[in-house]
Amino acid sequence: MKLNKTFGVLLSGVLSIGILAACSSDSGSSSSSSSTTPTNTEPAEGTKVIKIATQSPLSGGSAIIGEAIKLGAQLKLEEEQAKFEELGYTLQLEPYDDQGDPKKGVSNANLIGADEQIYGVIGHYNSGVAIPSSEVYEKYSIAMVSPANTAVEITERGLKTVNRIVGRDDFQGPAGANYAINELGAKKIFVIQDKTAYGTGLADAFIAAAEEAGAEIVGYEGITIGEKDFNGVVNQILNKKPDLVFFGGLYSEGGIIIKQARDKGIDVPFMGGDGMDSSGLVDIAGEAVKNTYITSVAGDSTATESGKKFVEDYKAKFNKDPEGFSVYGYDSMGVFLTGLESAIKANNGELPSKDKVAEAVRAVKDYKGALTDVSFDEKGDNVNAKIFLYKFEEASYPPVQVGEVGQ
Amino acid sequence: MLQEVLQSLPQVLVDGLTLGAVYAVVALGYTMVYGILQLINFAHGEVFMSGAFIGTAFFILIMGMGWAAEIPQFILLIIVLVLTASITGLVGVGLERVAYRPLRNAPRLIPLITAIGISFILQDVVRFIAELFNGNYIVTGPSLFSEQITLKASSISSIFFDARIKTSFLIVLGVAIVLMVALDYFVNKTKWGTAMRAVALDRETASLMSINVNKVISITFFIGSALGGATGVLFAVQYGTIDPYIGFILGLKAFIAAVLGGIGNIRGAMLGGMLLGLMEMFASANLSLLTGGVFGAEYKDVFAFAILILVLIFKPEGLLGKPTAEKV
Amino acid sequence: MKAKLASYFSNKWLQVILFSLFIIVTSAALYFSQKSVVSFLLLLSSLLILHYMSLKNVTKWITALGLLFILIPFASSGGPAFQSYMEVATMVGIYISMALGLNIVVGMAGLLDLGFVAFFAVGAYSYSIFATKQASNFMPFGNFPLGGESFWGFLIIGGIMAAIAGVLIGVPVLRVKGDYLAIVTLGFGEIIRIIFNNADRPINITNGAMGIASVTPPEIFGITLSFPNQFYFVTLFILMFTIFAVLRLEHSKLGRSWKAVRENEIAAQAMGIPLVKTKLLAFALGASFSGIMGVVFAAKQAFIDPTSFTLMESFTILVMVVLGGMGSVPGVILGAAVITILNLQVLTELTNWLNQLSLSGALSIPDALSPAKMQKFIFGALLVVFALYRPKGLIPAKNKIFDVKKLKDHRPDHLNNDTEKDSVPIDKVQV
Amino acid sequence: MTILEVNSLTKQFGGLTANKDITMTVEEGKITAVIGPNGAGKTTFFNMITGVYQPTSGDIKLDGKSIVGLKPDEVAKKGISRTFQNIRLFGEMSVIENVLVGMHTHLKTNLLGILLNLPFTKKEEASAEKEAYRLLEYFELDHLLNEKANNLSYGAQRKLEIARALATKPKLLLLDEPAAGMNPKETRELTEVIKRMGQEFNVTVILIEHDMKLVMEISEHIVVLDHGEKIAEGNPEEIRTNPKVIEAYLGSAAVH
Repeated sequence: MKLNKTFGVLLSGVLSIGILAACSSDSGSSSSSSSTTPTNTEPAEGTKVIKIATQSPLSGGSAIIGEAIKLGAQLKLEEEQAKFEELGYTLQLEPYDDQGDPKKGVSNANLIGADEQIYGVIGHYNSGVAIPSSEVYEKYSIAMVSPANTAVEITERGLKTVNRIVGRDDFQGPAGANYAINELGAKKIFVIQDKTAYGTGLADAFIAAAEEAGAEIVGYEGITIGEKDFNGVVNQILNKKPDLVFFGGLYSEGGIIIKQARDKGIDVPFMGGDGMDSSGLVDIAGEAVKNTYITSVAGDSTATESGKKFVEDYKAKFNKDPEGFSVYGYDSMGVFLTGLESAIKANNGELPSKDKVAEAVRAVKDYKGALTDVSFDEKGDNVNAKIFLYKFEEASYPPVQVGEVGQ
Repeated sequence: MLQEVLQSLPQVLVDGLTLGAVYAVVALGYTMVYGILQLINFAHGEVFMSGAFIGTAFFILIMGMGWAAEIPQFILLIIVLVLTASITGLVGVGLERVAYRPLRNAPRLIPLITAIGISFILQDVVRFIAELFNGNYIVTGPSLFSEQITLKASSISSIFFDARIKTSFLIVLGVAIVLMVALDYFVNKTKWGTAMRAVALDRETASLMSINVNKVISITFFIGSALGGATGVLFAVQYGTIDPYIGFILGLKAFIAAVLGGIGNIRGAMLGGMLLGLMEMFASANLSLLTGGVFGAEYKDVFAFAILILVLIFKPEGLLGKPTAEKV
Repeated sequence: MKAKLASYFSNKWLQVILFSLFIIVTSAALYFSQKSVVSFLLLLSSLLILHYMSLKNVTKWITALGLLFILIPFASSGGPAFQSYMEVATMVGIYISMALGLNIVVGMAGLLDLGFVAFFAVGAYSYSIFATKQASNFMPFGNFPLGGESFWGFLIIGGIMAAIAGVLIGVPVLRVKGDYLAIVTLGFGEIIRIIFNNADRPINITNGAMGIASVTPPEIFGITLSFPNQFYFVTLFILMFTIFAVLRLEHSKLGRSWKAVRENEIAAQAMGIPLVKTKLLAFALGASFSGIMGVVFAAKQAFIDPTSFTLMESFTILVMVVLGGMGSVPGVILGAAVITILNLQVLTELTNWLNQLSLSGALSIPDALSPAKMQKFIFGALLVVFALYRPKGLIPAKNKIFDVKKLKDHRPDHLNNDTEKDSVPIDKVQV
Repeated sequence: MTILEVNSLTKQFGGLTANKDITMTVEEGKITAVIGPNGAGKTTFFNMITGVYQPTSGDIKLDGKSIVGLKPDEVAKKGISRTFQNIRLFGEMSVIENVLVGMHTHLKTNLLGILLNLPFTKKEEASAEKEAYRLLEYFELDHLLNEKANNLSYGAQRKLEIARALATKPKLLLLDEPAAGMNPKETRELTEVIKRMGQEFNVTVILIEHDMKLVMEISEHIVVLDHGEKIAEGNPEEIRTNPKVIEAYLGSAAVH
């Protein structure tokens, strides 16, 4: 008796849960038939939907940057919507949150791959997530344009679909090292990294270049992300008396290290990579941020006319200042859409296959973005990628550009 | 090598004491609850974290009011400490009511699981409140007590370097010591303190002696959580930047400190906290130096957990605790 | 009315007919409307319904195997979403197996282990290191990476490595009692992760935080396995073995010893059960299930790094066990499935949906409240609610029901070494 | 024949001496009672014999071999089983499973046998189950076999604990206040069971009990402890009239 009641309850329970879940599932991956999804991008009669996904950490420690990438991409997509509407296509953005977690990234990648209408991905932020996820994109021939991944490994695996518009670690690291040694005259350098894939990669590239340029690495130390007390490492810096401290890691730890070091009277310059390129650095470190240099793959958006326009549009649309990576999200989307457009045209206006789109994206040459020009080489690296050097002269964001290194 | 270790010693001691003071006061909360309920209140680290956020919110709020800028910083700190401690104290009492009291006779695994659940909930609630108001859950409070004092260690012996101290360090240490002494007095010299010790020894007999056990447990939670919250404020003052995830690992470390000192023993918790803070700071400053770069500062957590395991195996009653045998 | 309805449901044939109908409808829905996650979930839930049906165990098992091996892969193969369903199903399988392992430790032996993911990591690393060039950094001989066929051997090696890790951790940890055990295991879990994260110096064993990329995919009869649907079957086979083993253990001498230790250590010891050995066996066996799945996970991801093995993972597995019902095999399977699907599919889809809504301006939800970020909150709430109101989980553990008839038949000739069986009739004591 | 020999056994907890210099022997097949006022150290004495506590000094010999230093489970395997003053059943397990756990020392199967469900394991398990059922029948618990031990009445729990202890097929069975909390009828029944059990299961019984009627009725030998020391020993009649015992129980005023 009891068993059978359970059976009945279960059946009805499962059904009702199913109906509840229906709303969520349909919309997430829905086809054009879904009339339950109230979007203003509802396809007009006779147009075909092309979706572009973003994958970046929308939650967790890097959420600010992940959000910035997403918003940048969103802005570009909305600008281009009208143009594609004329070609007979409706563009839709599909933001995914990879949480900075490789498992989540791969699982999302499979969802993306399963969606026939998704032709491209703008992402990721963490290289550790991008590497396994891109293996999945490759299987489904979905073109990926990375706005932020600098790890060497990303494009070294010979995948047809993987492209990036930013410089590599083995380009960024040396750029920083050369500046530190030649411009700042650093001879003894203390290197700290946050023991993540990003921090290790950057710090190792920096060390290799710095040693080659003749500097001495007087200390090399790892920290634990999420902590707030880095006095132990700061004390080591005190002991070693370097002329420069390099930190491979993100702004959340970098800011605290800078602050605690300045409190201890360490007034030598600090240097970091693009992970420190965030307004959060200034919030955390406050006045202590002065005399900090960062190398970033992200340039000053206001340097060009199109860049200025981007900043204004971004502020108007989202009611906040763009972060360093916002413009890269914007340009990545631009590159992808350029590739998409040429693939459609090559196919006489018909919907091309995903293979063809990926090929067309790889073939993009001399794209003029809001910040960077993009031409991909055979690996998918941007030959026009530049590394920019900034200095925090005041406790304000963005910092002042002090240099620019091309390939 | 030894010379380098010695040079930085004064500074390491100062930093270690700061961290140790934080561990010590948080450890008190664990030790009090464990003493009375034999329960590891996993959520205690989160109460500490909430305290840090509530305190920072108060600082921002009060300093945002024009006239408040006139208040001396020290008075401001005391106001915020009292306010925050009261709130987190009540949070602690509520926590016990909702999550632990109904489970007092359940198998021991169950309250431990609720405690983990509660700490997740607190983390996420604080996160989204912070994100709603701040746009980012990493929050940096106003900078207070940032004057620098130089401790002339080099005048004692030329081996040492001078140590730099932020005024906040003295404040943290001072307040922590006042809190600990006050608690020690409360537990050992007052009526409620006696009742608390009675309940800790034997709950049933205590209730026969007309002690209101539930009330005593509530008070214990209130005091423990108030201390935790107050430490959160001190932490925010000392380190400036906080996020919703600071409580978990710090809570664990404080628990290790409590075990090290002898769980259930208030003075033990203080000693354990200070010791752990010092050892950890020493390890992170010197580990890579002493091992020639093979093990770096990132192993300092391994170090802390190793201490816990060694203590539990070889001296489970801790440094100041008394051994007990299980009744068969 | 109610009674009548209930009696309808108690009819076995009616149940079978309803059930078949349900399966046919859901699989057809899944096959033809490719994107219907709902029908996929409903089809999976048919296994749960099957669990509650009044059929013979053998029949249930055969039906379940048929569903899992044939119908589910077939029904979801109707469209391009196939691989993503298979990916989710594979992850579900991996987590179920891990949860079953933890269930031995927490549910049966009553030892709260908060560092369980460490064993998963041990399994994953033992394959990844040897299936990439990584091993040549410290192995003086051998040709690395090993070929894809070695995967099958590594399933066993991974299991054994994890079991060894379980014993190594267990020996010091088990001297610690009760609540302390939770903290110490948590500490060990973190220690193992920190070591994996730092073992790139002085000898590069794990490649540290950079992780190990391009892990050789498994190979069988010359076929390289790289798609989720292929891993689905690999996982399913291992899972079936795991479930089979766990069910065997549950009602055996060993399972009873674990439960006895959980219920009362002192009494268990007085009954001749060696505490340390019994607990270590629980640790080792639970760990080995996790280690085997670690190998599968590494091969499936083709890339592993320490961020996949954080404390949060250990807690996730614990939530699965608590939600399903500590000590209950069907419960834990359900718990693991629910949480994995919630994490990987439902929360993601829900977030996408809300994003669509806010992009279109239909409603505005602050980003702080997006469901994908609420994972911890949801886990916390589940833990608290279940601990308070349903401490035995969704499907509570049941004791084996003994059949009196079987026990009465063929009595043994003598009881104990009773020599006076003839003179003293052993019957009920009359008072 | 002597089955258990205790030689000047002493146990100290810190400064407190719980047992002091206890020497006694237990004859095989006889029922021996250990009595004494509360706090006399009776349970401590049991705990030392079963290996829960290690004695501070002294020796315990079972069948002439010392068992000091063995862990409780090793002691159990040597043939000493026990019940507990505060009942310690496996509460969430069924009644028959409780008894089956008692039989574990005699089950020879191993991990491989269990995982592969070898015929040997199957057979062993089936016969153990039948044996367990017979024990339950003996204690009139057979109708409760699938109940959870926690759901049993107090008296039934006491009986189940004895049944579980007997399942280990001990030479020596230690009963710690078996009649505590039972009503007179249950006590009477229990008295009968203990009396017959010794013979039928070929087991020597030592019991701690406060119910003097029960003690006097069934024991053949009585040892009296007070303040951790043995103050008297003898058959029921001798103990009943021993002034030292009366003093211990009723205070010195009663004698003088």
